[in-house]
Amino acid sequence: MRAQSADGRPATDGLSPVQRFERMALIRSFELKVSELYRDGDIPGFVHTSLGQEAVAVGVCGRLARDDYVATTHRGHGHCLAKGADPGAMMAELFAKGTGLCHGKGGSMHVADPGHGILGANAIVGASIPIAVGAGLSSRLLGQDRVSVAFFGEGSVNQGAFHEAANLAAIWDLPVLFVCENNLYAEFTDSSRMSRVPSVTARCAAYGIEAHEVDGNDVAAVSEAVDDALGRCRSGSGPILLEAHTYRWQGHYEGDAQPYKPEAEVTNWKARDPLVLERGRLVVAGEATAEDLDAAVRGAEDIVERAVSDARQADDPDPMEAYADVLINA
Amino acid sequence: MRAQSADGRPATDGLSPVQRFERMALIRSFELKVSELYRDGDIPGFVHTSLGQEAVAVGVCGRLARDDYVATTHRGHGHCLAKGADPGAMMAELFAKGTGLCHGKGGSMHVADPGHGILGANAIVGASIPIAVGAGLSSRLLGQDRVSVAFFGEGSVNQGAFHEAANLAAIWDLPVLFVCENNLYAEFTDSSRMSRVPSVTARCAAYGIEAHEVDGNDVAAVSEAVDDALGRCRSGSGPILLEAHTYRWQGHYEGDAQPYKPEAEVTNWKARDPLVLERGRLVVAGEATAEDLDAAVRGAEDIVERAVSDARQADDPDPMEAYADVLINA
Amino acid sequence: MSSSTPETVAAATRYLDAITQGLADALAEDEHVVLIGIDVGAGGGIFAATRGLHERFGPERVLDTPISEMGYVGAAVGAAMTGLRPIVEIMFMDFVTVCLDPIVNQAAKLPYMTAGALSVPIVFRTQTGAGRSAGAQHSQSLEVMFAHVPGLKVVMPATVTDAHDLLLDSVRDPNPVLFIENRRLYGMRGELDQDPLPLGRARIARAGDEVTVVTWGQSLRECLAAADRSEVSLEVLDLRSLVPLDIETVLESVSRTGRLLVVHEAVQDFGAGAEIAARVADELFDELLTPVRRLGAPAVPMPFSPLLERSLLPNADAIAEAATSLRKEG
Amino acid sequence: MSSSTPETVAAATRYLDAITQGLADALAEDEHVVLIGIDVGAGGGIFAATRGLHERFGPERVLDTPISEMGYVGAAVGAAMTGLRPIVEIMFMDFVTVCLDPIVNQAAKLPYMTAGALSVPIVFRTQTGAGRSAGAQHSQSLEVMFAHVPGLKVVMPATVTDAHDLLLDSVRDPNPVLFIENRRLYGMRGELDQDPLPLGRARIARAGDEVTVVTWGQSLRECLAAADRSEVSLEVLDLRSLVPLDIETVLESVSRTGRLLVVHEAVQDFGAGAEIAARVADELFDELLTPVRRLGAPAVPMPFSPLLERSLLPNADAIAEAATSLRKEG
Ligand SMILES: Cc1ncc(C[n+]2csc(CCOP(=O)(O)OP(=O)(O)O)c2C)c(N)n1
Ligand SMILES: Cc1ncc(C[n+]2csc(CCOP(=O)(O)OP(=O)(O)O)c2C)c(N)n1
Ligand SMILES: [Mg+2]
Ligand SMILES: [Mg+2]
Repeated sequence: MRAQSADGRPATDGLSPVQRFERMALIRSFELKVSELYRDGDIPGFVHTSLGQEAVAVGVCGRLARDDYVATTHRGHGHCLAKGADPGAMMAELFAKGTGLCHGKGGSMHVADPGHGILGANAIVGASIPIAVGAGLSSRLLGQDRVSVAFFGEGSVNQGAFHEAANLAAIWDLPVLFVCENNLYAEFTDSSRMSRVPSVTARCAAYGIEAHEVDGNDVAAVSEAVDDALGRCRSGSGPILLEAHTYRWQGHYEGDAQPYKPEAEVTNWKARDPLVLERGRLVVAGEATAEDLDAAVRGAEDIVERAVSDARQADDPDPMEAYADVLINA
Repeated sequence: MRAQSADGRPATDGLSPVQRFERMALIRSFELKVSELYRDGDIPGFVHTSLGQEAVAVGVCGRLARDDYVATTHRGHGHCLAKGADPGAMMAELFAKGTGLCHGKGGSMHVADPGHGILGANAIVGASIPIAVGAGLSSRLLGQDRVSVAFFGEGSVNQGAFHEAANLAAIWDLPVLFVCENNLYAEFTDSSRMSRVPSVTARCAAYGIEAHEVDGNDVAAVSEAVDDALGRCRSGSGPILLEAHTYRWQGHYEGDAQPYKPEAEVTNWKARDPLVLERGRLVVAGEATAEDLDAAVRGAEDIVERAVSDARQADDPDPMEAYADVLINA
Repeated sequence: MSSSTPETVAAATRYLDAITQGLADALAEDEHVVLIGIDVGAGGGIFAATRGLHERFGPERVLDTPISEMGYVGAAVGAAMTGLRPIVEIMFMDFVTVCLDPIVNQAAKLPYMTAGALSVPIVFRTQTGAGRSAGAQHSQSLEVMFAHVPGLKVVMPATVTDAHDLLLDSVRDPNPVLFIENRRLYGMRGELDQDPLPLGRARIARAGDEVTVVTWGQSLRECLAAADRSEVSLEVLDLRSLVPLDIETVLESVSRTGRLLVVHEAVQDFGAGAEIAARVADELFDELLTPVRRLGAPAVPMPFSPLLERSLLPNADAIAEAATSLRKEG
Repeated sequence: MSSSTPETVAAATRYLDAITQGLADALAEDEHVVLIGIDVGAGGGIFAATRGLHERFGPERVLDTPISEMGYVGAAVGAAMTGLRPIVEIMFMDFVTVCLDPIVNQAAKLPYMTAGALSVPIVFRTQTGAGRSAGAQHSQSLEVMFAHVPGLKVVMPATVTDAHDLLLDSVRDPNPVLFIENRRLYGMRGELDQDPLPLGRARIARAGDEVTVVTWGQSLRECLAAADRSEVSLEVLDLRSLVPLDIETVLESVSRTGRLLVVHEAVQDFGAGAEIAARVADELFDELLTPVRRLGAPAVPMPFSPLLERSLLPNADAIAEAATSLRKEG
């Protein structure tokens, strides 16, 4: 019944190339809409979008099974959608509605969906990395073959949490896939100024962790690298790191005017739009027609429109939700 | 008036080979006596001795000027003595007397002597590393040419504090000398099990920090490596790390029976006693006679005996000391 | 002792052995329970609390870690989110300063932020205990920091049976629990109850009718000693946990005695005693015969000197004196 | 404004501008002052608090750091020990969980542990402020954690002039100071005093004679609003700092009014309000007409939903109601 991936792992959620395109289109639509809604004051709190980085989320999560784990950061919408979170429930969460994935108590920086293996976005830089390692520990000790993926930015590599967690995963040979999205910036800072060794791949040698660079704007390349890595992770040889080179189109948070970015840099990276690249590849390879893909984009837009209108109409959380889930009754 | 070291730095405290031997003998006597006193209940609290590691302390501190900084760990007696702290005031501190370096308020894990640039031992593994980096920052920003030395064990390299501080010193090009005493163990644990990359030198590549290994039981070799490194540190090219291979003779703390150590390992390392090695070198090279060195050892023992008898007779701290130095009057 | 516990424990068990037994029982009764910490494995723990467990349950259940508290405590939280029930050791309570995030920002908040979709059944096991010249960085009782953070239980066993029973209860609890032992009590002997009092209930350790004394941790012994020698009749309550706070038992007692003294080893200013004092002074405003008094350590770091340290800790004499003076006041 | 300050600040200054001005004044008056933090430099700070300072004082005085709080806060402590007077920024108060050690175990204790041989003149500058849907990990007021630790001053400016004056006082203070801004106040306008009240003194923000209301931080505004609308006459005290605690001013006021309400944004349970309530209930036992009441947030993490969040924060209505009920009680 279930599709099998190269390494024999059931991969119900393993996406075909066209499905990957659809998923990227969904993230693109979702994030564009969120940006607009935030500007208009419809979404409260802090919001960090992943526009421009869609191929990493889909390239990675498109190869995972539903019960593989993902732990992510403040910039986690794309990862959650790619891993299968319901766009409606996610949008409702961003609107702080009772129908949201977390009943409006988490918000953009804390969306989680354990039913899809999503252990949550996280607002503390670096904090989700040890959490992902812990999920890998569970998988190993419970004799499961789940892989645990930690998504994080290149800026968080300078946190002690990365250092300690990477080392731990290595000595315990845990099935952890570290995915570093190197989008060049951490907030307003050019990350290459913050280490003498800007290559995260190179820094992995300190942990004895095999690391590879990949074009993070090429979803097929990411998928392939991930497939390769997953097999090894599951075989018990320990963690692997992928450094995906990509670019953050928007400001660090919505509202950041990004005066610190050179114009040419923005232009060059936008010219390598991961959706445009993949569209080209699919059409040239004959895997889809331009019409199919246009339909996919419209389909994604429809899903997002529906998510927004549902979220708008949804009820606020019950006032008693404020007091629930602090301590579970023993 | 002042002696000049190779790099033109005034080095009043630069020790001659015979002085180095004297200083090592002082540390040896001091630590042996402390171990005995602790066993007999004369010294309270936790005590970690540096027996077997004397050549690192003296090889490094013997090349520093009085105003260069040193920050160290729970195992800091040797570093403090080597840097010039008064053995009497140190012993009195271990006895918790009012005449102690810290008036009996610090103890073995917190001896400090800012007058000799000693920023303190520290009971939190890893914590002194950022402190040393901060002293290097002061030196650079205040236009001084002081070097700041961070002593730490190989076990603390797995702490986030090391990772963050090393990276910071590197990007800020600070005059910091990281001295990792690799004595194979962190408490009861063989440190090589706690990283896939047990070489601390190799791990430094992640920070772009030049690193060298040195025989930590050979005081002349350590001195030479330090001389080399200090010149570069002071020139503005940033931090350097020395990994000194050495061995902890005693248990992690006094009272630890060390069942975890293979007997042959202990025997082999004790055969490379840093004092015996240096004695041989000095005599062969004609830099000192056996009699000179015996006299040096007796001199050291006398100093330690006096330190102990003074400490025994010294007054307890004034009871009001308990309330002093919490907040300074503004 | 819990009925589900197969092992029997000799009469007049030491507090430390009761901990070991509690750990063994927890490991034996639920295969999802794992121990994680520095030297908890082959080394048996620096206080020997985990001695024998590594041999009995194997290295997959009892895991040694590098000196990487942020990493391994964070990983333990991730493991608790995904099916394991970790007991993770923070060797000294003072070391929470290097791993506060996984406790305070992750474990305490994830169930709430995810509206209950995630739970974090974990025990953070640590110990404190001033009075042994461990110095300012190894002597702190920081329980108020955690009692103040919603989403955590805070347990402080003061008796031999509680060392065992509350530990088992904590492991079985579906919430994150900070379990704070006191190393001054490790050698204390006592009996294990056949019918343990559940977590969340205070215990009347000594019945009396003139002054209620509320305490927890090692101060219980001092309070009982004070009760022994005082002419005033003291009712001594062992709180056992700060969260949940069994304020009912406290109010019931004070409404009988009309007087309350709160005693703890932690610094008095802004300590946990203030909450109890404030609650009782509010709720029993009309019943109180005298003001609620507190006795904690003064606002100074713990000095190394045994003499100075002793002068700062609330002892039986000071407690008896405070009780007598309360009795005289009204 | 301080007489030694050359700059003048326009009337009706914003709280945020008063901070910037305070930083500029501190940098201008003492060349040992440096700013250190994430994006405090060229980026001007994520709230623009440091805007223009990098340009004006240069990169040697205003230092951008990697995302390495443990490293750079620790380094700032080391710098403070060796001649600099750093103002180090912790972007959100919630992030103290990744850098508590240098604050609590190092800066707070080193002067004491060294019997005053070392001093640590440093300002830890941070901000808090619930009420903007920042989520549970970006909304905490954790001041009690620091007020409880001997050796730290804890300052919480609630007015525009204090944002400037207390900041300058903090920088000039020879002790480590935790300076906690409130981002909800950043846009608030007010005047700068010609003759600032020194650090350590509470301010009578509104005179009254029926109920004393003690508060700090953003709650001051709510308390003043409550005073405006209440038929009861409220005397509102702005505490300004928790350490030093100006209990005299509080006692003086309550001995006049006979009633006390303590209000803060932090969680009520085990919060700083408990200390004030306990002190006053003890010292004014015979004068109090009614029990001391507290109004803080309930023991839940802050939810994302603006609606839920609003329902948890003490507001003017709740304060007025509590005051009225106190007035009615006696
Ligand atoms: C411990 C901590 N420090 C600082 C921050 C503020 N912060 C949020 S995101 C961010 C930059 C992260 O950069 P990177 O890891 O490269 O991720 P990206 O934003 O580029 O996806 C910073 C500094 C935080 N949330 N947590
Ligand atoms: C943060 C922290 N974690 C754990 C400890 C307990 N501890 C004290 S020394 C030590 C081992 C240190 O090993 P290493 O760095 O190799 O130094 P060595 O003792 O060999 O000199 C440990 C784990 C501590 N003091 N601080
Ligand atoms: Mg980035
Ligand atoms: Mg070692």
